[in-house]
Amino acid sequence: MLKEIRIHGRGGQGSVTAAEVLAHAAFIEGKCVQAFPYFGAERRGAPVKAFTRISTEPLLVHSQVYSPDYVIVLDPYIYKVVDITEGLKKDGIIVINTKRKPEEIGLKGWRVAAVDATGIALELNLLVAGLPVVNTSILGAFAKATGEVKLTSVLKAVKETWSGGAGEKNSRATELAYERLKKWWNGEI
Amino acid sequence: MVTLKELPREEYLLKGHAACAGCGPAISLRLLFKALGNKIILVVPACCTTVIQGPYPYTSSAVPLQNILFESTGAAASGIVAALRQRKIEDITVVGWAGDGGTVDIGIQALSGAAERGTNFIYVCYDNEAYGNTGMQRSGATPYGARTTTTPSGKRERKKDMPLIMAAHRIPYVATACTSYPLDFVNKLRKAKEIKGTKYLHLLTPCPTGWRYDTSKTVEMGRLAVQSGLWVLYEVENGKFKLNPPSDRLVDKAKRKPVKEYFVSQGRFRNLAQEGMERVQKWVDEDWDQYGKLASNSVSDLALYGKI
Amino acid sequence: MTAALKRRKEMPITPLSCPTVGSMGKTGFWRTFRPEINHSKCTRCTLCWVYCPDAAITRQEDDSPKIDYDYCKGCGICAHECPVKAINMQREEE
Amino acid sequence: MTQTIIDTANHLAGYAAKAARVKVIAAYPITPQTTVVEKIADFVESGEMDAEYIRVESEHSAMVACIGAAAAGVRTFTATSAHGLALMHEALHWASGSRLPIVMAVVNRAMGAPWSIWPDLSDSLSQRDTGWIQFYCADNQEVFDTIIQAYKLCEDERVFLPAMVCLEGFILSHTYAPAKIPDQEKIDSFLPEYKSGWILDVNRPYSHANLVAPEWYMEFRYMIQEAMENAKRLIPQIDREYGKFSGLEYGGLIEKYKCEDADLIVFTMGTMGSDAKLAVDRLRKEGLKVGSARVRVYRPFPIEEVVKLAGRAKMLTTIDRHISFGMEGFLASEIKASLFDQKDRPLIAGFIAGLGGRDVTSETIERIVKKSLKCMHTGRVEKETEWVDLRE
Repeated sequence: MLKEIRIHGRGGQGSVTAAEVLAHAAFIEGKCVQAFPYFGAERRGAPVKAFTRISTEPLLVHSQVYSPDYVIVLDPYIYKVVDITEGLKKDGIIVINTKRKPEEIGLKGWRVAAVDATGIALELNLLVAGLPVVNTSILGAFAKATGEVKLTSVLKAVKETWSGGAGEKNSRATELAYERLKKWWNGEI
Repeated sequence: MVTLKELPREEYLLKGHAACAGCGPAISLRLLFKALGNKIILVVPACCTTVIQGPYPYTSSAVPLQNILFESTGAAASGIVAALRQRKIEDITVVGWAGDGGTVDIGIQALSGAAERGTNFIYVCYDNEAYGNTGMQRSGATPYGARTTTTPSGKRERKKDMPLIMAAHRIPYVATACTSYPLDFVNKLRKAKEIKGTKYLHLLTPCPTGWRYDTSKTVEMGRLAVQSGLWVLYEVENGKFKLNPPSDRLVDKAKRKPVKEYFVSQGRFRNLAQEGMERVQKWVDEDWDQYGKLASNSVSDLALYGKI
Repeated sequence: MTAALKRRKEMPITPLSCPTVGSMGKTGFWRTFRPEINHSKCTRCTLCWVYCPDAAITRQEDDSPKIDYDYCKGCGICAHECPVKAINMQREEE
Repeated sequence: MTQTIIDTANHLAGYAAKAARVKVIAAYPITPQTTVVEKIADFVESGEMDAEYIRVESEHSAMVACIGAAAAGVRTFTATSAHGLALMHEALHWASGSRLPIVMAVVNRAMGAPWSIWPDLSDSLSQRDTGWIQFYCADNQEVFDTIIQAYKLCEDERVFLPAMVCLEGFILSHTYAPAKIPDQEKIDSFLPEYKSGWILDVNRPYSHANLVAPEWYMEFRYMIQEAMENAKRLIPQIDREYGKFSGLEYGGLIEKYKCEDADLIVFTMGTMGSDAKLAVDRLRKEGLKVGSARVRVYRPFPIEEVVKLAGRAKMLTTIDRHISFGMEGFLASEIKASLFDQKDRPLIAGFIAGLGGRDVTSETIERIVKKSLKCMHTGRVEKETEWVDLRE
């Protein structure tokens, strides 16, 4: 079993860290993992991509991810500039940080799981250099939307990445996102 | 002295470039083009501007720009200047635009060679006090106590005094400048353009990403550096030292803001202890005794530097 | 925004890049906060125009500033430096 | 009218830069290249050359100053040796990547440590992957002629690449010998005004060589390979065209000597190719059918010509004045690679000789050939690579 995840974000939102923490969580569950950024001219605010691979067999592949099983979108506007569904498998799931409905952001017909991660970050005053931290909360949403990793593994990975207060706050954000996630397919809403 | 309204409206650094939000060097590059116009050839080594101009097939520079190797700004400029002279072209100004690492560290040899040969060009070092393009590693121009990714607990050495090193080359014009004093920078560039030989400008360009302050405060940081006396605006013209406003009013210690005010406003100095700040304050005060003497003509020229 | 995939024959022999507005695309999308100018307070001193790192503020005929939101990165320098506080920053809503 | 002078190969390189109407020279002194730049300094100061000589502070800056000058629209020249060339390595890549037709004389000298000022080819051959065309000369005349030919080649729009003209230190650089300097008018008609593929121009303000993403980069590299293939086709034509008025030709890519019916061909580069002719003549007198093939152009490597030559021979011998540590001489490697697809390949015996200026006489070459002939008869080469006259 191989699952490939592409993460979209903007420089400074922690897309690469999200990929790493997600890999860490899957590793805790005994999976073979890989996480890597797509290197370009990263600038705070500019669109960036990062990838995670989770597999039951050792990972020998080193190329880019072209047909992801899941897409994680940290930024509510990035759909305006980047095709976040590029290559996504038919039944793939998009886990997106937004307050809007899928059809309002051009995602009609896709299996979309949404949560207002930015809102959670502001609620918890979880900011870094003025930017709301959304990468850990979105992983909680991912756990619930896809079931690829358990919430407990994500929380453990978060705690092992950030100690003390930061660890607490980020874990709280992960839990809130897990609870507030809305699945917009098979008529759940 | 040029006024704000006299600055031309043309923009030769085109919007939509890749600088971080609040980028000091981007402000100053815009002003360089306003000062010198577009009859220039810009020579750019590896530095933030390498990326700021954007990737092929586009560039946000509307003047011809020669990207070149990290240590070679001075050498490339020498070649271009020689070629233009051989082609009898006199109305093009060759300008080196390099970061602090590319100037005080890896590029110092080529710059020193070009200066010693009297190459007729303007060299501007835009100094954000670390290797910004690779994510803020320490350079020779990083100030004492500043955190970078290669000096996590703060740099232990003082900032290399590049302008004085260049003045020791007896080149006709050396000046310091700062993003926060745009008209001073424009005037110095226009003065430099009229002088034959090597002209060196060392320009302090605050950098929110590297210095860790809010992007809106770039101009404020530059002002604070000057008002605290940490950064001194001056010119050395044919060996003659002269302080520029507002630095000319800061010889009196009482007029200078305490350096602490500068340090506490930037994340990169977060772990600079009180004792470290006091040490820097002492250095600044000692330096200013020298500047005071130089400015008051009691030492008419830089001690090491006879009249050309 | 990448150019249509050119054939090799149409490429220069060595990378020669053409001056272009938006070499990094519409960078206005990078911002989280957006500057709004209150023209009644603005004294047309052009400081915001001088200090904009992105040349996203145009100095119009009458010297009044106009922000191009396609490219403004929302750094906030204009708002911070405006002597009469005629520019304030608002969070970009969805 | 043609003028004959007697001078060192280094000075002839200076004469060639003058004849080519070079406009900017940037160079730094290094034994044994120094007298090239001294000669040019005389020409410039005396006004014989209407040019500018930038006395740079290092070889790295020498190459970058040439890049700047070529990018700003003039013909440039430089010269260096050994560690000077090694210091230029980064800039060599930048020059070829910029497709600038810079011509450089490389006065071959051994690499350190330890210091050695004497000739071998390890300095220039270490730069074979930098996208520079590489000529190797066997005598003073060829140094002059090849520099002029190199400008014609490099400024051809099908090429637009820089070129090294290599001459062995002391054996050529400091050796006086007569050489003909063709008519300046003839050289001027052979070599028109400087032309390059692009130029820094305020009226067409391009940025040159900014960041190129993976989606474009390979195409630019392929164009350099295409240019090398074009150069391989053009070099023999240019050699013939130059020969029409100079009266001398060098065989284009490989100078063949008595190879038509040779059972064994000895491959060399540089001055060894000249002494090999003496060895071949003596061996022919003993009734041994041997020939000499001097590889004049190492990049682009003349694969097709090697295949043609080897088609008739039973045995090839290569003498490398160079060693790629952990493998063999570069000439041997390239020849073996060229012949790999040939069905009945000749045997190949590789020899390393003359490193660090050790003399390689025609007698030495004779011994090498005789040893190879034994292998030809037994049909087996015991040692792939043999170091000649090595202390036990």
